[in-house]
Amino acid sequence: MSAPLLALEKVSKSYGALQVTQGISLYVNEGETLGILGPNGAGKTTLFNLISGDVSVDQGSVILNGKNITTLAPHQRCRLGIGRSYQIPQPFGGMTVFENLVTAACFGAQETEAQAWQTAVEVLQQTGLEKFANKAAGSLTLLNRKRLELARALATRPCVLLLDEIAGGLAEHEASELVAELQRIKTRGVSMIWIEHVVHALLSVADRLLVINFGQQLAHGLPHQVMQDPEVRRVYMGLEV
Amino acid sequence: MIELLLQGVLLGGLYTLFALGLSLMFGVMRLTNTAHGDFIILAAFGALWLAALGLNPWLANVAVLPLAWGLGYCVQRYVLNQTLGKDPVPSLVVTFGLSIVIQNALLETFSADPRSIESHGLNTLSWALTDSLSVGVLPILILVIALLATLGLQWIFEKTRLGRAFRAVSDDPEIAELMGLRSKNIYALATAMAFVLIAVAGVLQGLRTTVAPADGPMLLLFAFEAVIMGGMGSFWGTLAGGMLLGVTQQLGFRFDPGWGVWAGHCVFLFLLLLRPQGLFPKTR
Amino acid sequence: MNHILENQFAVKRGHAYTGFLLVLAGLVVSGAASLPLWAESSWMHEFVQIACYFIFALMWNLLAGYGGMVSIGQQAFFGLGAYTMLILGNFWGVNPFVAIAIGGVVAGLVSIPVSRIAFRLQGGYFAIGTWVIAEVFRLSFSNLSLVGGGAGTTLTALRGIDKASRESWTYWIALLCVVASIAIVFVFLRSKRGLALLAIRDNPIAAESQGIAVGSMKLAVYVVAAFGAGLAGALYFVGNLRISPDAAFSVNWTAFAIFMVVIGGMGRIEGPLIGSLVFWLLSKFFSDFGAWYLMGLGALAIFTTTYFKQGLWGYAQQRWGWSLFPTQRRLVFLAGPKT
Amino acid sequence: MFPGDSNIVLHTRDLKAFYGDAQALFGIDFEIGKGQAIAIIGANGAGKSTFLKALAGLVKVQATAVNWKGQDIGGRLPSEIVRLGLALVPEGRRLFPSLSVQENLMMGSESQRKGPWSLERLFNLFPILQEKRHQPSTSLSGGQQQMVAIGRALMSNPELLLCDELSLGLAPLVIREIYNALPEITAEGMSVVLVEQDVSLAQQMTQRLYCLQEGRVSLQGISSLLSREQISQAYFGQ
Repeated sequence: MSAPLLALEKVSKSYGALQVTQGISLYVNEGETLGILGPNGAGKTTLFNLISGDVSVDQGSVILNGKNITTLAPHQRCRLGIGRSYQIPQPFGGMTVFENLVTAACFGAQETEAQAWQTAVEVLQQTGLEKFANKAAGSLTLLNRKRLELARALATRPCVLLLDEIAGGLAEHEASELVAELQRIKTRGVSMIWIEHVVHALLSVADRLLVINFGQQLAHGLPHQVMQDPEVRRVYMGLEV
Repeated sequence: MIELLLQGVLLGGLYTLFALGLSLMFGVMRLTNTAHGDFIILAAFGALWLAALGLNPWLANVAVLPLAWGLGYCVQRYVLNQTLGKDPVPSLVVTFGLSIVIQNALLETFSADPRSIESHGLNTLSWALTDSLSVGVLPILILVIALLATLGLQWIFEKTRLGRAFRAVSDDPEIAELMGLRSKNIYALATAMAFVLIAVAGVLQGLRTTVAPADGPMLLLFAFEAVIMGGMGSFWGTLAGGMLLGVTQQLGFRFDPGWGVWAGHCVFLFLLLLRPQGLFPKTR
Repeated sequence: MNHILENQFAVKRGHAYTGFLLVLAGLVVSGAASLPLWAESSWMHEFVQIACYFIFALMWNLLAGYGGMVSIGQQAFFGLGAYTMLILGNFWGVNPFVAIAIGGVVAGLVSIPVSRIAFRLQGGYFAIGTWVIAEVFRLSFSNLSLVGGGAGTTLTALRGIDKASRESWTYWIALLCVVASIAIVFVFLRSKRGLALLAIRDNPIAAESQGIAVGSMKLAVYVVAAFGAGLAGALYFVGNLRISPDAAFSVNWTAFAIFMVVIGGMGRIEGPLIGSLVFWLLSKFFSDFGAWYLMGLGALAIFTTTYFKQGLWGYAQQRWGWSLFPTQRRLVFLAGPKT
Repeated sequence: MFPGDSNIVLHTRDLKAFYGDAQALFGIDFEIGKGQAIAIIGANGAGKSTFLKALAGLVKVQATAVNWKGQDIGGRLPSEIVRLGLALVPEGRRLFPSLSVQENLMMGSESQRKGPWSLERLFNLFPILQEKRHQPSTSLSGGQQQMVAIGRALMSNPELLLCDELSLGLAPLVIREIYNALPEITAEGMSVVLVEQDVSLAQQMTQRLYCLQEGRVSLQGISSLLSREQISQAYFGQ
């Protein structure tokens, strides 16, 4: 089994007395999708911050394509192929949707302006945002802002896509549309790590599941196995088994 | 060498007084008041103006303090509160505008020539410590007032309900509002208190030497350097920063009168490179 | 996966009237270039003055309006450019008109080490920190006897040229500097660097995570702004001949720049342009009121930034969508989006 | 809603709320009686926290949208609303870092509302806080910080306590310890609204339950009578 595309080894982070992540290890292979589950406040978003470099690790290391990127700045990691999206959308509000994507393509994917236009149009097509191309990103509805988060991360031509609760708060038809889109991305060989609460959406895309609680790994394995684990159902779903 | 250090510490006392008001407004509201130095000069001219109206000079110097409290409260409540927020531009432009208005208003009413507040010989009185070493009474008085002011501010912030409100509003204005505090009033009180300190500094500066309408910016830079070198968020830090600035400038003056202030600026920039968080940063 | 072919979309960069504006601008500049042939010398001198204020304000706006860095110390580079020109002209026999460009370059280069200190501070603290740096420059030159110390000195290098041709050459150089600085800023903002700047201004953390090297981008803007300030400084004292540290490093340069940018409209190229015109008109009619005039400027700046935040051009852009210097990219699908 | 509930203390009518220019709540009708405990559940981003913030005044809403004991309080300042007896335990606790534990608690009494709650009563409700009362609040564990946040809200002697995800990031036994204190808190007739992510906990601790989905009420009813299918249907919208 070749070395994983992205791996975290015993990563820990704490803020004062609050231990947010404790020695978590995970990996994702080429073209694979890793789903991450866990109750609120379990340290999931912090995990993404550690991968993208927005926050620096206390201990442990982040390996991309066998290369240790633990000390690299976020923009370097992005150019190496880590496509970041945020749980609470962070668009460049003063620019149009099209310009958001052109910016990501120019700097994330290191493309020329002409190439970036091409990339931006393709991504607009994929995420169904053509109608909003020239609208200011700040004026989009919540759903379209989430689509823009995904589109912008895609425009950086990542090899690993980090998705943070992108299906949260979506109506049923919107969630299934999103699932279809993610499956198309998957067929193009882009591996993904997806934090999500909408379990049924996650299950239809994820190849493996990792459940985190209280900053530690609780369960890991194939989706249906993990979902049967009583401990997972009790802690995460809260529904009496 | 002792004489030099002593002069430096005494000068540091004055710079501490310049800096405490700025430190208070930094700490509570993260507000950069570029007109800080001009308000110090305004206070000195205020005392002169009251004395000119026939008020007993010492009474005039004291009467400036309540006026400063009122002015500070109103400036914050009706002008500066609108400029607070993440974007530093509005508060910088507004305070910069105030600085221009104050300087030119003083220029118009008092003309450009420097003046000093009548001190009835206090500023020349000196006190012989040892046969070779004598020191001015006024500088000693300034140092004592600076120490008392630092002690007072630290006590208010740590021990009183108002101080607790200052710290809470500085930490998280939204949640302080949730507790029942009205952030706008708390900010105005903080600025009012800062303006009293500004007035004390202005009057003492007027007594000690001369003041002129265009002196404001230089005092702002000294206050700013003391606050940053001392480490933001602690008044003892501001005192330490003031002392360091005073001593550095004295060394510079002793080397060559032209390089005194220059030396102070350079030490500040050098320290900024080595310890941007300052000497006594509050761990927060 | 449907691949959009090149010809199925186009990206529009300007407005319908942009082409017309370009021609108009060409006419205005060539018309202005003919000024020395028929106008009095006082007009030309006045233009050089306002040109320097404008270039300085344009660069301050690039730094604050686009780069999000509010500096009250850009006069450090203004004075540095001026003194570089003076030293090259008086002592090394370099033609002052050439030394203007060198002054700008030197200011740009010096801004790199200076940024290592200045970037330690943020927001309001950066503003006053840069002011301290400017004071260090001012005091250093005041103590430099080579250039006449605090009292200052005069540019002697131009003594050989008669007054008339000196003034017309200075005027032409000023016109060239104005056009060049507008071009530099406009090209900079139209390029993808302009997009990066807007991204950093909107959300620095997100910008960094999408591949933008925020640190080096801010440095690039700081260097360009310093170059422009140095250029304006050298140009001003070629026109003025008399130079002193207090004049070259005066904080009034930044004060007037803030006034022009705030009144004209921050974060737009047209802002400083309109602002400097308004400033020129006000100074023509009111400057003999002296202190009252300056008080009026201060009060107007306070009022504008509190109640009329977007400034004159910002208001025009919001209301009528005007844009003299379009930098936006608009996508147009030619063959209609393929579903 | 529920006939016979005459002593309704708070109700909302068609409550809409915006975050910047994105709409978060699309018309919420809600009511709570004196001494009642009501849970609000829903997926992330469904608008649960926004709803509590709207009640507490942290998010501006129309004046007639929120009615407290017969008085329209929509859009009022938070400092006014806390004086009327509504206290919020905010999401993520948000204690004041530069204040000690006791100072944080004292901040709760800034609204000067008279009532049964005092430092002594809090210290025997949460004994650990007495021991650590002079320590900076940042030096406490997640669970202890949550206790301080609750205590701080109680110090304003509220008639309605709004709790935003008390179990956030806490270990199960710590959550149990905190919720054990609830009966003591609501003993004198204080009403409680619990925004809670743990559905079964929400059902156990409250009489009635609302489920939000995408800023709308997708389900409401008696907590104990609602089946898991109903809840997961309302929770995930399928």
